[in-house]
Amino acid sequence: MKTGIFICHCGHNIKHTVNVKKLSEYFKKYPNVTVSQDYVFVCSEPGQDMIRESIEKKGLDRVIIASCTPSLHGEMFKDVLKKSNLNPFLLRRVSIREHCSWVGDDVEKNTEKAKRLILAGLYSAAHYVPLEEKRVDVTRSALIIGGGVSGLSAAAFLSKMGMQVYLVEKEPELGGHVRTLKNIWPAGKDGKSIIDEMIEELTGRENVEIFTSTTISGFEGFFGNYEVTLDTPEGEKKLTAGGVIIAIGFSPFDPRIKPELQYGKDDRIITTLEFEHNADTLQLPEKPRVAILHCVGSRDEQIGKPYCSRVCCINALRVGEAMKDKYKDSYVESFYMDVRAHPRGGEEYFEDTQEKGVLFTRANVAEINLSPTGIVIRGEDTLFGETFEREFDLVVLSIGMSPPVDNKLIASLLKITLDKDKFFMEAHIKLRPFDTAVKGIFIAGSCSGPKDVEESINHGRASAVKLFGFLNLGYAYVDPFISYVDPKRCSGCRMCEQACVAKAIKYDEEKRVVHVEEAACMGCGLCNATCPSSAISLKGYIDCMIDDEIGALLEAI
Amino acid sequence: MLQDKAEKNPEIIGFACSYCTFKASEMAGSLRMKYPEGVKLIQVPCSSRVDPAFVIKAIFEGADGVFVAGCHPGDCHFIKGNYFTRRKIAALKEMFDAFSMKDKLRLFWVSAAEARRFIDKVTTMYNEIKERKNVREKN
Amino acid sequence: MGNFQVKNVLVVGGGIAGITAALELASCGVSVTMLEEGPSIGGRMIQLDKTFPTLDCSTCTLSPKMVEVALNHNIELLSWAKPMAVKKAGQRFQVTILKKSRYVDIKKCNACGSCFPGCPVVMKSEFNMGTGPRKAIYIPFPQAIPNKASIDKCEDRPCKAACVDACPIHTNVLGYLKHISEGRFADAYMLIREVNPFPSVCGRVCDAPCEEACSRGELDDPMAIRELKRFAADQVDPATLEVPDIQQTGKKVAVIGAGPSGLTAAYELALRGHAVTVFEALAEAGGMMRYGIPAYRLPREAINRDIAYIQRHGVEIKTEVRVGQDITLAEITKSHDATYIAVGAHMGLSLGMEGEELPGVHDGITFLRKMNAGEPVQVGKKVAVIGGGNTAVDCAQVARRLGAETVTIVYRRTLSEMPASHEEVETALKEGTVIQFLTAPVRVTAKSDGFLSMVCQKMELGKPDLSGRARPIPIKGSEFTMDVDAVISAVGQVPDTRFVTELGVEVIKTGTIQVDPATLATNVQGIFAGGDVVTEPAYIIDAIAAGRRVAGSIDLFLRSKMVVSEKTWQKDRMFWSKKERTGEKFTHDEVKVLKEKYGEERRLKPQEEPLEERTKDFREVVTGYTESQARSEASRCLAGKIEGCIQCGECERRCDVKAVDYNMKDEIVDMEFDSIVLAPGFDLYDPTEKREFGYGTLDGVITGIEFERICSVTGPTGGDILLKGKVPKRFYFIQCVGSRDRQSGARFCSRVCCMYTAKHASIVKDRIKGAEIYISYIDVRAYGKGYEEFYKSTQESGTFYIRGIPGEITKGENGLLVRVEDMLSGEMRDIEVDVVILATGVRPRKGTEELCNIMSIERDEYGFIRADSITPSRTNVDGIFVCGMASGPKDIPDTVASGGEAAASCMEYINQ
Amino acid sequence: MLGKKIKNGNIEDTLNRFLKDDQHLVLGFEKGENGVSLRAFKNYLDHYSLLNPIFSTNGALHLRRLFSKGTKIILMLRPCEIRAYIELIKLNQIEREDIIAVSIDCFGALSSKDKTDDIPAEADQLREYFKKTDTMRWACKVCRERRGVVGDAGIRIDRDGLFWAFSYTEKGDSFLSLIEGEPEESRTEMLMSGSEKQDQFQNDMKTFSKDFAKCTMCMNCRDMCPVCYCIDCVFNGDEYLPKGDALLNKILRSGPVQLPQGKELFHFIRMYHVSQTCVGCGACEEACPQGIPLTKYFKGISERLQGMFSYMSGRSFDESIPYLTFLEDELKNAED
Repeated sequence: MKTGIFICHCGHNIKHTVNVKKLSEYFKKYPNVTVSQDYVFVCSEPGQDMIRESIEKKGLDRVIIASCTPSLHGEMFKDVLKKSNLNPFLLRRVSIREHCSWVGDDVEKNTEKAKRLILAGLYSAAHYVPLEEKRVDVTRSALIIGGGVSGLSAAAFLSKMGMQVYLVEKEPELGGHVRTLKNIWPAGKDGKSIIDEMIEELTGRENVEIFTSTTISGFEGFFGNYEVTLDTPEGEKKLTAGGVIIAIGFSPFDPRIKPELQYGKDDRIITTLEFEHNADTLQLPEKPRVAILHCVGSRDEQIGKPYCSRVCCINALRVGEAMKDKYKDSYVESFYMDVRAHPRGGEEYFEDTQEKGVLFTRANVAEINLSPTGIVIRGEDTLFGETFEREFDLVVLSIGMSPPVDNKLIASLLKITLDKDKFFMEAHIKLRPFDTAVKGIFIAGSCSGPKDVEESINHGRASAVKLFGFLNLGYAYVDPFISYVDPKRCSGCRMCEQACVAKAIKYDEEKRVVHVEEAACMGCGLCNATCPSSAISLKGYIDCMIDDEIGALLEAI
Repeated sequence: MLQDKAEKNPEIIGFACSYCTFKASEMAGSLRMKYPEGVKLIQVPCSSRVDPAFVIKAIFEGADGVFVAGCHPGDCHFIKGNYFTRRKIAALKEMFDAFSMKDKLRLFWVSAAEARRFIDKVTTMYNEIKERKNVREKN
Repeated sequence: MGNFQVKNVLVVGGGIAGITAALELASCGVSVTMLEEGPSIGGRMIQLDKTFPTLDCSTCTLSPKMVEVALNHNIELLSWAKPMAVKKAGQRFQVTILKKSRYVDIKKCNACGSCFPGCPVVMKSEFNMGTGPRKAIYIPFPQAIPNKASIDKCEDRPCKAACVDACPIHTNVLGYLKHISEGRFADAYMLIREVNPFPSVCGRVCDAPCEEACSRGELDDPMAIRELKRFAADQVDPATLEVPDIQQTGKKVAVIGAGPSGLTAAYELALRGHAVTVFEALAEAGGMMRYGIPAYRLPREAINRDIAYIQRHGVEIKTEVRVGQDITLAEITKSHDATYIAVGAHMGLSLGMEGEELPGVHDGITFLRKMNAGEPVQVGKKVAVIGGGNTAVDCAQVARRLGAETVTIVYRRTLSEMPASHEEVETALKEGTVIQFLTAPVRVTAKSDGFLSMVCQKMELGKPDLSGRARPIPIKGSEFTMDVDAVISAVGQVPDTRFVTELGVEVIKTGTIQVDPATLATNVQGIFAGGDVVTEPAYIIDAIAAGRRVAGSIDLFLRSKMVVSEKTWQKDRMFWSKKERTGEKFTHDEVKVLKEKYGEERRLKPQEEPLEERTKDFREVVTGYTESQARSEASRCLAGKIEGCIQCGECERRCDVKAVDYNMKDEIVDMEFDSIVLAPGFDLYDPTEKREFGYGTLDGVITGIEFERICSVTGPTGGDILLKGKVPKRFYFIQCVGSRDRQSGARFCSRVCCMYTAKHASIVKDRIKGAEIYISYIDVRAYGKGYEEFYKSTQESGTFYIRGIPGEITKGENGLLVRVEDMLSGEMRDIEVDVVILATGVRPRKGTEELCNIMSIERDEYGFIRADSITPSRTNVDGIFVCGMASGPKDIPDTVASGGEAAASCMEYINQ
Repeated sequence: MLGKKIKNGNIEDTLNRFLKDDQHLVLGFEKGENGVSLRAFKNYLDHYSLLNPIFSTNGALHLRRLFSKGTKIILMLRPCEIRAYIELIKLNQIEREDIIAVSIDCFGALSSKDKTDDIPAEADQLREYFKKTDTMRWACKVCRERRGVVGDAGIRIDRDGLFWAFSYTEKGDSFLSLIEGEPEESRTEMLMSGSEKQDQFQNDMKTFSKDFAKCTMCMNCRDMCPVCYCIDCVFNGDEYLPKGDALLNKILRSGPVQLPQGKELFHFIRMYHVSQTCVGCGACEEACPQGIPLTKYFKGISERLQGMFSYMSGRSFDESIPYLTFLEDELKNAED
């Protein structure tokens, strides 16, 4: 056996707390190790070339890369092996960054830990065998959950590209929150018209099926062929979707959670959303005194909303501007922590609003009291360090975005993860903001965190193009990590068959052994753990690999 | 074999499901949260892949503790896998209990987002085992 | 559907936005051409150390994407390329693309990196935002895609670099002069060392054919190349240099003669891993350098240190072993795998004149040897020296230093025929030596008073002889007599090669050994010869050249048991033969232009010891340049006057795959595309105009992106946060520099600076224990996913956030004094810090305007490409889309999303 | 309960009737020269003994991989043997179709190691014998189920000394139909009552090590265990084969080590493997040449682990082995 070990410095990230030189020297002397090298960035092109060269010149048959966590760069390093005509499943990744250099400070201890981790990889990889990726046919159709601006943009793109689109909306009408907004900043457009344009584009396309007042009641299967059950007003409907885009948006924060704001107790305390809907019908004196409260339901750890909702500062500015435009002599005061007018044109808008006469007071609002003459706001001006008490005719709460109500339902149906704020979690916050941990399921728009209209459209369409790229060919490759049976060892006890969730194990009455239906196997390895004689094994995770890994981690072998 | 370990720092082997705990551990790493270097993970596709034999093996090869960590019940990527894990590991814990070493084996549910929880779980386990180990060694 | 006709899309810009768009398009089966204006894709993101809020390593997340671009079959990547003209034809676009030359053949270059260390041109690294250097030939960072070198060549070199060609060992004169002119003396030394193991020696006594060839000489004076070499050599003590780890081959080589040629060969062979033993007949190593050249020209110390360094490479020198007497050549060849004979020419030629055997009549070379060996030599008061070579002149000057009052050189031709170096003759004359030209000795007789009487006769010049010089013809009856104490005859030397005959090595009449001029192999296999023993007396540099050549030849012989013809080893730098000098000179007009351009600067003379003093002993006459003199003399070099690459050829010589091509030309190509995606990215605001912050005037005021480079492991400090070599402890960050600022014409918010500042703060906290960090802000805009939490944790980790932007930064006692009004407390505070980091805002990329103009794309008031919020990637031209920062500030996730959206729009357009 | 009284306690007639068919077999005990032993009877019963006072192996062991069809077999075995049989049915190691499993009230047995000739084979005498000598096997003393209440049918003895046959399954019904007479209600209390609950097994590693110090890893315990059914045991596979090279590496790396014997590993893993199927018959201990008290451990552990899921091995044909199923709403405290 000829194993090559490549230890990445990851710039500083690993080298900082792991003695990479010592490691590479250590493994040089190891039996079966042909190459042991450390390099500043193994993932870079020269790093990859180094691996390729070693494979080709030294005839490596196992490659161990000790670097970042395996979920990063997995495909890339596999490609390196493929290019050198080495089966990509003879690669073993060892995480010495996320699981070693970053989680400990002591160089000596980290180096020892990294050594053992690599050792574990080495021993485990010794049992690797070449595997072939499974090609599966995929259905060129997409299920889009949520008919808001994100979902509609995704649907528009995918249907235009000729993909079958199933658009599912819980409400009777498409359009989500955007439909209800009278004026979308900065487009200056009416939300309804934006939505109508999008719907118009979809109608008449044969490859679009829209289900309103519909929820998802069942979801099974795997990438490329998800079996979906819809609960439509006409009854249950089943369909097959190659991939899914979740775009279920957000739910507006309910200020009742903060009783000190007195919301719901007086008509003169309204939310930005209500203001948007009813601005024209508000009963106000000629010189109205208007207070706008920022960050209601955002940046508030006490109520479990530590995040910034991203859009509410602009919404607050919109209220201020509208009041000033309508009532020239109005007194409009915004109470804020930071004005986050970050979108394009936002800062200018902020300045303009200030110039129009909206006052901005950096303040902590302590409480709101109702009085017959008005609503009294008491708080502390954090710039001047003074407390104040002022009376207003109208208080507008700039409410934040909360996770969508169906987040947990969808997450558990589709087996995807929510983040700590209960929005959907992305695969990589920077580079894969639309992907989930599950192949073929994407997230778009505000359901993964607050976003404005532009960002939601970007998201919807960007996730759609990703999905399109996945399904376009009509087939895809999936991991070969499925179970197989050693018929010589199988006692035919059928325990694995009973346990298998995917019902992928079949019993042969003749031979009195079981076999695996490869297409159905999900690769969880339950059967492997159930079989007392290890007659059934999960490729890539067979017993002796894990046994040796344990042994190596404990330096017992 | 159990007795001839001299050093005071425990060795803990954790079996981590790829879809949740392992992700959480990655996240913990990228958030630079710290946990003792004695905790080492073995990645498995699902907690149900963990054969109790692995746990037994780890213990008798010198681990001071072993944990099996998977998705919260009901959240399994493989639909039901972790329910089986729960039964098997609970049974194994009972078995360990019968040999007065219940503290050596733990079962955690940690979702992919719960980096903090992961850290808390493993650190608590480590510290408790360390404490017990050192008390034992003094006696 | 599913099978689209393959469409072509042009993506302009190779940052994360462009990369995302290109990869998405490629995954949909579109053929993408990506243009990158610079040497590598990666854009701004690859310059970052970490990304917020996860503190993920930026290189680690982006580099694989870059590799994906390089490997994706659907993407063609053109670096150093930009569009020059775009024409819309129907739905399609005709694009004229300028492919700037990188002077390195991208197909051949394998990014081995051997070219950069030799490059003498040091420039500011754009990738490091000027915080660190790079060479004129460079790969901007190790993860660059394409990972190919390019050369920064702006103009052609005015001179012909004849110096390099003239030097028998092709010393990179241009290179080391460039180094010296910019104060990198050690680098200059190492560049010399590369080809010459005797820098200290050659810096003093080389005959410097380079100076003769120097183009500057055509303007005013040639460069003082030798003197500058000596200066460089005096700056570095080779005893401080490390000896490389050499893998031994197990082969043994004998070198006979520890002169310059033998020792050079020994050194080069030792570097190649062979075990070398040098046999030297005399008491000390050095050959003619030690025994032929007097100390006032070449101090012993200079020889010793160069030789000591050679010995440190494992070369064994056995002195006082005379081959032929103490050991036979046969014995040596038997116990060694190869033998190099470099015994030099130490046998003085006899004049054949009467009285030569008299005491008081010395053979010049023997005289010098004795004197240099410290044997007692007496010359008396009056000395006559016969000959016109360097040896004769040396003898004359030595005689003076030994106490002679009158020294006369007797030479049969005139000054212009004298083979001795002109400079030496001049010095001798200055020191009072008299030269009797056109005079030849006839005989010497001993007088009763102990004096010698030398009878000479006058000569006249006749027709040129075989050597090309005029033949002296005696004038009859012109005889006269000189009374002298001693006569030193220095009319030439020949080698003593009697010992080689036993093995049948071919020797010609004069005693020189016959060799193949290319390989220096003799007729006997395994025996090589070179230096004076082959050429008759020549210069040290020629001997060194022979040593280098034979080392290559012997190495090849030892490895392959073959003596290979010149053709095969042309590839090896070692065998570069002296180029035929073209003799090409500047034309009169060229000289005029050059003179106008560079002005007249005369050659600087180095200091010398005063005339009266120096003849009293053997102290070194020339004491050399001072630092500033050296720098100013070196800067006269015409090649060094140009920007960027000086085409010294160092990289070309070092490149094993011959990828360097100085003559490459820019290319212009026309291509057709179905759609265009623009992702030119952004620049950062240059805060120089904000005088109150002192950027550019105060040490320690830097921008955020510069700080990013300093933190980065691919940066100039390898990731250690160092400022002027010290670890700063107190940090002041100022946000909104050039954002939200009417003064600088940018009312907009740059969206990323709040967060990258928080990120910097947390990096500092992580790497510098006990660091003190202040951040000035107006509003903290932590709006993205996880941002607020990141901001909070930064704040809680002990970073002081101060609301309010400082009014002024001044130099304090122990650092920089920041004066700021804390708006929350209302206090005016003076805070002293070590470093101030300006979180500069974003600006459209330089060149965005030009790009937009050729495509008729509209821009907004700030110069960003105008786009609409509902159709975020659509520009005013149908079919051209924009993404990333080009249409306004965005953070990375937004940029990635916008790249994807642009790809979607592009897909829709091309599939209409 | 409704059962059939066996006239004169003579079950032999019934079985002989059954054996008239050439394709029929009875597996039961034979009283031979060297005491009672297990025998397959064909055509007629000879020296038949209902009870077997000596325990050497568990009879179910021999039934493993019995798949042949067409030969009808009646098993007349101890409850522990029938329970093991039932577990093996669940594990698909025996084709159940043609087999009727009849459990017989068991009054305990003497270990084959303590075998004497004077031991009686009749219920009453046996009871008296054990009362007198206290030589009953430990496994039998702590037996969880010595009553003939498992399997397809059971043969029980009431306080009046009458023999009863009860049916528990359809197959049991067909067995009962072989017996003459009509079913009637049994009103007298049975001689054998349910077992007393034993203390929960509790141990520690120290005791374990002491107890197993004599173990030579002969693996007889495994080979004789009726529910250790694997054709190819993992401990024969390369996972557990000695790895000399690796061991040498380790020694060179970290100094001398105690050579691993794998005892703990073997017994713990086996303990886990049989934890739900172990019937506590003590066959392992019987087989152990070193006299290690294996029953204490295996039975103790399996009872604890089965208890968690309210499972009892061999109690019923229908209960699923707990590791192969789950309830969503259970083990709430499993997480630490």
